[in-house]
Amino acid sequence: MTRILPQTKSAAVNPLKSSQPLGAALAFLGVSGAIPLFHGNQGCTSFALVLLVRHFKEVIPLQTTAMDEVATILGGMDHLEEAILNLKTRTNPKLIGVCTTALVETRGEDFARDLSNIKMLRARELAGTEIVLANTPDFDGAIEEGWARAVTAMIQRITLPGEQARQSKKIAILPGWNLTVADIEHLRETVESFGLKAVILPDLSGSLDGTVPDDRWVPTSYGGTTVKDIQELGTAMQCIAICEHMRRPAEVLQGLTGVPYALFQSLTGLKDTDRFVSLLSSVSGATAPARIRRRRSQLQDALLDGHFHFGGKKIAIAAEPDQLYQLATFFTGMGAEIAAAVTTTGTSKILEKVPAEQVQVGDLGDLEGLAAGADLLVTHSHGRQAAERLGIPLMRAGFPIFDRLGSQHRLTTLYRGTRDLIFDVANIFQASQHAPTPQSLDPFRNREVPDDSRPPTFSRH
Amino acid sequence: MTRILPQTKSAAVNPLKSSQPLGAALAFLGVSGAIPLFHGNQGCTSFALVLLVRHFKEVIPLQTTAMDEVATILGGMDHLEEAILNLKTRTNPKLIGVCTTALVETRGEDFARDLSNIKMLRARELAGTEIVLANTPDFDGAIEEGWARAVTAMIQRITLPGEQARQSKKIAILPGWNLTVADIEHLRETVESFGLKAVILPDLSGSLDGTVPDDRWVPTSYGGTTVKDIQELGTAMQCIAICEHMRRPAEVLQGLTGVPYALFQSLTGLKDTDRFVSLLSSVSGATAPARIRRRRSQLQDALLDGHFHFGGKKIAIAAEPDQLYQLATFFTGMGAEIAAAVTTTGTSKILEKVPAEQVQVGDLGDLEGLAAGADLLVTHSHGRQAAERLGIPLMRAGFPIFDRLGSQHRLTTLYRGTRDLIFDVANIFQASQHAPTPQSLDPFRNREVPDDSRPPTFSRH
Amino acid sequence: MSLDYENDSALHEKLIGEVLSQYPDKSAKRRKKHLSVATSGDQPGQEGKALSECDVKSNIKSIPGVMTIRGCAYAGSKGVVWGPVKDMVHISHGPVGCGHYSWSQRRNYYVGLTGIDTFVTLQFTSDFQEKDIVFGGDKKLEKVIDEIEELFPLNKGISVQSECPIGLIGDDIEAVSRKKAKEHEKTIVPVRCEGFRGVSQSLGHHIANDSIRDWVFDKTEVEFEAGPYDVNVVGDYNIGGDAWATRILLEEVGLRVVGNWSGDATLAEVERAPKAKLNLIHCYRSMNYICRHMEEKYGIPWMEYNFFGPSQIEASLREIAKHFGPEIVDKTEAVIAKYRPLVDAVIAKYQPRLEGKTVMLYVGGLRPRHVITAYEDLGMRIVGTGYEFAHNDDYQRTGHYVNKGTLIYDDVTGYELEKFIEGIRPDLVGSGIKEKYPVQKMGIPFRQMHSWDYSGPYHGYDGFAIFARDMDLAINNPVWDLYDAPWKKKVAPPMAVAAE
Amino acid sequence: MSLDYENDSALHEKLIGEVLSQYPDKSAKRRKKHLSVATSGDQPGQEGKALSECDVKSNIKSIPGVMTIRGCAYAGSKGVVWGPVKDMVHISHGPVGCGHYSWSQRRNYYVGLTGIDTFVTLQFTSDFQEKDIVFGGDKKLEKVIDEIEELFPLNKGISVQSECPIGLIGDDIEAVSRKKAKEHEKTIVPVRCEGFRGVSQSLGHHIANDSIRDWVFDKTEVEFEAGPYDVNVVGDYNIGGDAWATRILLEEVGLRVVGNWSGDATLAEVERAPKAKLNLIHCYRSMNYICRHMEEKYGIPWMEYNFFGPSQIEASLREIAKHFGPEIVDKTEAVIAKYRPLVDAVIAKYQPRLEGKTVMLYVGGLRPRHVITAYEDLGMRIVGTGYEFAHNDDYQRTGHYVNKGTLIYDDVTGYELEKFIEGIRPDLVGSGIKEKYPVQKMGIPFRQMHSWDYSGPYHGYDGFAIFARDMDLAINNPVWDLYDAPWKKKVAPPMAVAAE
Repeated sequence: MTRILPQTKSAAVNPLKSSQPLGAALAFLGVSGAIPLFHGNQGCTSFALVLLVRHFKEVIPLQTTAMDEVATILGGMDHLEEAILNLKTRTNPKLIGVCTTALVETRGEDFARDLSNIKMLRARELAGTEIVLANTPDFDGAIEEGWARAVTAMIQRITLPGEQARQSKKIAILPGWNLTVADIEHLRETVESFGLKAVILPDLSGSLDGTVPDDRWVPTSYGGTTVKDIQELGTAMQCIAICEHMRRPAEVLQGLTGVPYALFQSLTGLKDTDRFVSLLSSVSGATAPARIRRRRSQLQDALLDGHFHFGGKKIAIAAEPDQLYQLATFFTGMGAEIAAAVTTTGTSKILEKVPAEQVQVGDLGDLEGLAAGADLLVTHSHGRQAAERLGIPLMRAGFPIFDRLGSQHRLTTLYRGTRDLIFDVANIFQASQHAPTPQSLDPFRNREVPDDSRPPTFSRH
Repeated sequence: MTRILPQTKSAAVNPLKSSQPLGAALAFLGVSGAIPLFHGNQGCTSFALVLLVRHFKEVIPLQTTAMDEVATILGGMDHLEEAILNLKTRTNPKLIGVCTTALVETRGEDFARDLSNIKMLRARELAGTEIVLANTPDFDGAIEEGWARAVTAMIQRITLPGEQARQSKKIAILPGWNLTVADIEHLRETVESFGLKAVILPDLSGSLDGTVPDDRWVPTSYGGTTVKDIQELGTAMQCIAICEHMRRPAEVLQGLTGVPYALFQSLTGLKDTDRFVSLLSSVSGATAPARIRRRRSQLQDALLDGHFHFGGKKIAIAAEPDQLYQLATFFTGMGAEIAAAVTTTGTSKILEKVPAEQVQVGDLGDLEGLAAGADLLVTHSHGRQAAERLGIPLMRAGFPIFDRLGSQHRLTTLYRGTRDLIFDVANIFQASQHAPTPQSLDPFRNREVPDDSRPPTFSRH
Repeated sequence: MSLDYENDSALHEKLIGEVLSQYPDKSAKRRKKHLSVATSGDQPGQEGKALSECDVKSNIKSIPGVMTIRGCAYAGSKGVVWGPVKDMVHISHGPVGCGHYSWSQRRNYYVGLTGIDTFVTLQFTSDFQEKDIVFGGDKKLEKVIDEIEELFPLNKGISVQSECPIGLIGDDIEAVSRKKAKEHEKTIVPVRCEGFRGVSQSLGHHIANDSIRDWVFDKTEVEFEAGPYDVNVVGDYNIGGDAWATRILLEEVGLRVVGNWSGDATLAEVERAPKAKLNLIHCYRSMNYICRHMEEKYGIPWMEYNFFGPSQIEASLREIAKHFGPEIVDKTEAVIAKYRPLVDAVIAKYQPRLEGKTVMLYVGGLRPRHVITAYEDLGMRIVGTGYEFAHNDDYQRTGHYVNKGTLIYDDVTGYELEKFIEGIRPDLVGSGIKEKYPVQKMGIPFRQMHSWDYSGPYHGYDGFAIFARDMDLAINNPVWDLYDAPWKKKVAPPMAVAAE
Repeated sequence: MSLDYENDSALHEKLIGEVLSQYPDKSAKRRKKHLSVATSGDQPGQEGKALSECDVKSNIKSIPGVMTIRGCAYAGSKGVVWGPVKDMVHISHGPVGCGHYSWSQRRNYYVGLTGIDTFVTLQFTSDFQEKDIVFGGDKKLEKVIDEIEELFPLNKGISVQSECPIGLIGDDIEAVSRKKAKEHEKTIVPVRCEGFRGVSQSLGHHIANDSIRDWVFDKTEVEFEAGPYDVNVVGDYNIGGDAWATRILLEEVGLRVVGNWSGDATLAEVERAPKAKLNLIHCYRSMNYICRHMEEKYGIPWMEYNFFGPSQIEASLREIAKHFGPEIVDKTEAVIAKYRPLVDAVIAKYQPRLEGKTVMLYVGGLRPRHVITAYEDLGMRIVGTGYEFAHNDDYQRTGHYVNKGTLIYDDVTGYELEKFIEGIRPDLVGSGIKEKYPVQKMGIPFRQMHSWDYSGPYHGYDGFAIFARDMDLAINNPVWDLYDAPWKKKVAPPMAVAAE
C-alpha cells in the first residue's frame, strides 16, 4: 500500500493548493444563471476572481459580500443580506451560491441560521432564486473539497427528496472538478450516442467553454446545469460519480432519492473507459456505436505507438488527490513510474491507491526536492519555475493554468482524451530527447539518473 | 502582388520537397481496398514506404514492380504485368494505382499502352480490380502534383461519364493532400450535421487514422473511398474542391458529369469556414446546427484570446504552394507577418495570393537563410535542425512529420481546427517568451530584430 | 504636447444616468458619487483645482453584491509595496488562499538567483489549518521563520504579511517578530495588513509604508557614502523592466539612483534611503506616505515625475534637473536632444496608424492620469478614465491631464464599465485582466495597463517605442475586422450573417 | 554462453508450407528458396558448414508485386557506406525523391559543427528537372559542385551518389569529378550506385567499397605516423553511438583506433587506413570487399568481431588480443575482469524479467546473427531470424549462432513475416520500422534493431546495459496486458468483451 507522508514543515513554500472557496465557486459556476458569492472581504474575492479569469480567460461573475472592518467586528449578516438583495435586484439569478471564507469562518458565525433568516424575511423579494450555502473556510481542504461541498449543498438544498418515477433514458453525472470543459462536452456526447440523456452537475461546458454570448451583458453564468435539472435529479435511472471526491454528493443523492450510483475513480485509460462504456451499454440496452468503437481502436493504436516513449520514464506529479490518482495511473499504465507524488491533503481514501511508493502531503517546494532526476514534472502553472531550475519539462495539469491557451479544450478522459494525453506526453518526451556523446558514454555511470549535471535545488529532503 | 522568385541555385540543400509518386501513392491509399504500385526499382518503393510509415506510424501497403537492371535496359512491361498479376492473385484489391517513377519515366515508355495491353490480355484474371495510372516522375512537381494527378486519373478512369440523376443530399468533396486525417473526419461530420452525405475522394480517414483492424492481415488499404463511390461521383449535387491543386480534378469531374464545383483555396480561418458553412446551408436548405454555431463562437473567442500572441510576430514558412497559402493566410489573419515564404514549385497560381512580399522557390537551406530574426519556423520535420541552429521554435506542418506522435489527429481546418491552431501557436510563443534584462534595454536597439545574438547561418541570400 | 480636443459631455452624462437607473435607490445614490464628467482641461501644475462640477467621491466603501476591481490591504502591502523587495522572504501569514491567489500576479522583474538570494517569484505561506485558527498561530509563525532561516539562509530579512484571520484571533506577530529578529539577527517586519482593514488595497500601501518607517528605518547601522546627486526612485515596481528604463535616463543626466522602491529592490536600498538628496515619486498613491515622512524627519524633498511618453519625459527631466542646478540642466538638455530623433521616428511610424483613435482607461495607482499624455503623443484621444482605488488627491492630480467632457469613473463595477464602453465604443480600452475578456468579447481592442500585458517596459524612451508598438498591435490586429459585434447582428440566425 | 534449447522444427516447417500455399506456383517456387529451418546449432568457428538441410538461397532477385524490405544500390552506397563520412558532402545526384526519402533514416552519430565542417544530417541533391533528364545533367553537376565549394568551403571532399536516371541518360560523372577535383583541389568520388543495379542495397556496398579503392586510396600523400597497435574499425556506422562504445574497449586493451568506417568518420581516416596493422570488421556484409582488397594489396589482415553482449565481447576481445601478443592479452583479461561485476549486475537485474522469452529477428547486415548471443546472455531464446539482403556467406556465418529448429527467412515479405509471427507468437520481435506497426498491432512487443529504436549504443558493455533495459521496457510494458489480440476476441461485438 502507498505510504502517505504528512507535511514535513510548517511553512508552505510555493504552495500546491489553492483554497476551498475557489473550488466551491467553480462548482456554482457550472449552474446556469448562477452567481457564486464569497462571504468575506472584497480582497479575497478579487484575488480569486483574477485567478479564475487568468485560468479560463473568460468573464467570471464572482461576487462579494464586501466585509469591512466594522462588519468584521460586529458580524456579517447585514452584508450577506445586502449582497443577496443587490444581486437579486440587479441580475435576478437562478442561484446564488454562498461560499464562506476564512475571514467569516474565523468569527464562527452561524451562517445557516443567518441565511434562513434572510430567506424568511425576504421571501417575497427572493422568490425564484435558490440560495445555497457551502461552508468552505480557506484553512481546510482545497479545490476538491470545496467543489464537493458545493455540489453536496446544492443537492441537499435543491433536489426534490423522495423516490420518484424514473426516466429510463436519464442518467445523472457528478464529475470531479478536474475534468476539463472538453471532457464534459465529450462525456455528454458519449452518453447521448447511446440514446441516453445526461444531466451533468456541475456542467462547466456551457459557461466556461470559451464562447461569445450573443446577448452582451450577462451578469451571471450562462449555460450549465439548470436549477430545474438539479431539482429533478431523483428521476434519473442511474447516477455516475467521477472521482472519489464525488462519492459524498452521490451518496447524498442516493440517500435523498434512492438513485443508485456507480463511482469511477478515474475516467482516463482504456480499462476505466471500457467499464464506463459497458455501464452505458447496460443502462441503455444499446451496443456501443461505431464511433465509440473507432475511438477505442484509435486509443489502442495510440497505446502501441506511445508506450515506447513512456517505458522507464520517471514522472513527478503534484496534484490534488483525485487528479494525482488519475494522472499517476495513466502514467504507470503506459510503463512509466511515479518518482515523486505530492498532494494537497492527506485525508482522501484515493491516496492509498496511487501507484507510487509514497505520497507526500506538501507543496511545490517538496515536489522540487523530490523530482531531481525525473523526466517530466506534472503540476499547475506555478511549477514552471521549478521545472526551469531542474531543467525538466513541465506538463501543465490542474489549477491554475494561466500561461497557456486552450487548457480547458484539452480532452483528458475516455478513449479520445487518453489518446490525446498519450500524444501530448510522448511529444514532450520526443522534444526533450538527448543523444549520447562520446563523453557521456561510461558503463559505470548510473543510468537511473540520466543527467547528473542538473543544478542542486534549494529544498532538502 | 506577391513576387515569385525562382530557385537561386542548382543544388537543393536540405530539400523541402519530397516527390511526385509519393503524393500519388498517398491519394491511392485513400481508396478502400487499394494498393499503390510504384513502377520502378524496389529501392524507391522501399524508401517511400519507410517515409510513409514513419509519418503515419501505420502499415502502408505500398508495392513495387521491382525493376532490375535487365528490365531497365529491355523495358518494364513484363515487370508491370507480373506485379499486377501477383497482387491480384494474392490480395484481390479493388484498385491498383500505378505511380511511375523517374527510373521508368526516364526510359520514356508508353505506360498507358502497356497497361491497356495488360488489361486486354488479362481481362478475365483482372476482373473486379480497377487499374489506374498516374504519370508521376520524380523530376517534376512534388506531393501536391502527384496527389492531384492520381485523383484526376481515378476520376477519368473510374467515374461514370455523362449527366446523371442527382441525389439532392449528396455532395462530393475533393480535399487537398494537406488536410489531416482529423480534418477529413471533421469535414465529414460537419457535412453530415446538415443532413447531407459526403463522398470524399481521397479519404485517408478510414485507412490511415490509427485504428487497429479487427481482421489481421490486410494487404490493401482498409477504409477510404470505395470504388463504387468513385464510379457514382456524377450523382452528386455539388462538388467541393479544397485547395487550388484540386481545381483540375474538379474540372475534370465537371467536364465528365456536369457536377458543378466550388473551390475553397483554404478551409482554415473564420471567413473561409463561414463561406463553407454557408454553402452547406444553401445546398441542404438547413440552417447551421447548434453544434456548429457553438464552434464558431469558440473560434471567435480563440481569435480574441489568441490574437494578442500573434501581433507583430514574424513567421517563416516552407511548404508546398497550397499549404503555404493556407498557413500564411492563417498567420496574417491573426496579425503576424510572413517574414519568409519558401515553396516547392513556382507554377501554382495560388502563390500570387500568398500574403508575403515574395515567395522563394527553393529548399530548407533557403528557409534557414531567410528566417533569421523570425519568431517561428513552420515546415516539416526536416526543419528541426535549422530551427535548432537558428534558436527559433519549429511548428511542424506538412510531410514528413516523423518525430512527433498524433500529427494526423490534429485538426487544422474549419472553426475547430482554426481554434486548435491558434492555441498551438500561441502556446509555442508563450513557451519561448523572453523577459527583458537591464542589459537588454537600449532605446537605440533595432526592435525589429528582437535578438541579435543569434548565430549566423550558412546560407547566403 | 496636450492635444486640443473636447469629448462628448452630453453623451457621457446620459450614460451615467442610464447606468444608475438600474440600481436600487440607495445603491444608486452611493454609486453616483463615483461617476462624473470633466468640466475642462486644466493647465499643468494647477494641482488642487476641481476636476468636475460634481467631482468624484473616492476611497469610500464598496457595496456588498456590487463587485468592483478593488483588492484589500493585504494586496496593497504584500502585492504592491513589500513583495518586490527581492532579498527578503515575505510570508503570507494565515490560510493558503491569499498567498496562492496573489502569486505572480505582478510582473516585478528583478535580477538574482531565485531561491538562493532572491525570492520574488517564490511564494511563502504559513498555510493555517483549523487548529491554528482555534489555538492561535504565533507558535507556527515562529516555526515558519526558523524553517525559512534554515532553508534560505541567504535571505536578508523577513516580512510577515497578515491575512484576515490574524487580526481576529489575537495573535501577537509583533512580539514574534521582535523575538525572532533578535534570535536570527535579521530584520523581521510584522505588517498588520489584514484584508478587512480599509476599503481597498490603498490602506495596505499606507500600512506597508508605516512598517518601513517603524521596522526598517534607523534600525541598523547603514554604511553608505552619500553623494550630491543621490536620488531614490520611489514607487516604481519595475513592471516589465520599467525601473531599469528609468534608471538609464536618470543616470544619463548625471544623477545616482541609490534606491529603487520597490521593484528589483534590496533591503539595503530601503535602509539607506534617508541618506538621499531627493525622492522621485513615480506611484504617488502607494508611496507618498513614506516620502512625506522622509521629508519631515530627514528633510528630503520629494517630487513627482512622469516617464510615460516623450512630452512628460522631457517635462519631468527638466523639473528634476532644475532641482540640481545648471550642470544637470545642461546634461538634461543634451539627453533630450539625443533622444529626439528616436522619438520622431517612433511618432512618424505609429502616428499615422493611431491618429484620432479613442481610448478609455481604468487602472490603479497613478496610471489613469500619467499615461494619458503618452497616448496623446501618438495622436490618440482619451475619452474616459478612472481609478481603482484613488483618493481625492488623485483626482485633483488628474485635472490637468484630461480634456473637457472626459468621462470619469471611480471604483467602477464590471457592469458600469461595460455599459460605458458599450455606449462610447472607444478604439482601445486599457485596463486590467478582469476587464480584458468582456471588453474583447465586445469586439474592442484591449491592452492590460497594469502589467503591460506581458510586454514592457513602458517607461522612458525605450518604453515609449514599445508602448507605441503595443498599441498599434492591439488596435490594428486583423481579427477585429472578422468580429461581428453581437449588437450589429441582424435578428436572423447568426449563420446567415456569418456566411454572407 | 550459448543457451541450450531447441526450437519447434515441425511447427516452423508447417508455417513455411502454409505461407507458400498462398502464392501462384511460380512465385511459390522462387520464394521457397528463401525459407528454411535450421538443422542443428553448430559450434562456434565452424564457418562454412551447412546451416540447414535445404539451406536458404539468398541475394536473388525480388519478385514484382511482392514487396520486401530491401533497398537498392543507392541505399547501400549513400545510405550506408558513404553517408556517415562526416566531413564530405554527399550529393544525391538525380531527382529529389531518393535524397529526400533517405534523409536521416539512419542514426549515424557524429561530433562536429553541422553545416560548417560536418554534413551528415544535411541533405544535398541536384534535384533533376525534366530538362536535366532530356539534355543530360553533367553541366548541372558541375554547378552543384561549384555551389557546394562556395557555400561550404570547409568540406574535405564530395561524393556523387548516382540515382537511377544517371545510368540511363549517359552522363559522364567520372569526367566531371575528375575535372572538378582538379579545379578545386579536393577529393571528388563518383559512385555508380544507380538503384537498378543488383538486387538490394548489397551491390551498393560493393560499389561504394570499390569507389574507395579507386578514388581515395593512394590518391593523396598521407602524413601519418603508424604505430604497432593501430587498428581500423570497419563497418561500424556508429548507430546511437556504437562506435564510441567500441572504441572505449579497444583503447582500454591497449589498441589505437586510427580509423572508423564510416560512423563519425573523416575522409582522412579513410585515406590512412592502409597504414593500420589490423582491420576489425563489424559489418562484414557491407565492408568485406575493401578489407579483402587491403589484405591483398597492403597485407593488412582482417578479422570479424562481435561486441553485442558479454559472451561475444569477451570472446572477441580475446581473439583480437591473440593477434597482438601477450601484453595486449594481459590487458584484455584485466579489462574483462574489470567489467565482470557490471555484467553480473545487469544480468541479475534483467534476467529474472526476461528469462525464457522468445525472440524473432529480421534485420540487415550482420545483426541477424550477431545479436543472438546478447539475447541469450539474458536468458532469452531466438526462435527465428533472417536477413534483408544477405549473401550465402552470411547464412554460413549464422550457423553456429542458431539452435536446432530455428526458423530462417531471407528477404521476407511483410505477408510472410506476419504469418510467421502470428504462428509463433514470440515475446519480442526485433526488426525495422516497416515491421514495427503491424507487429505491434498483433499485440506483440517490438524493438527496431536497425536503428536501436532511438536508443543505443548497444555495442560494448555500456551498450549491453542499455540493450537489456530496452528489451525489458519493450516486453514488460503494461500496455500489452490491455491489448486484446483481435483473434482472441469472441464473436460478440467488441464492446461486450472490452467492457467486462
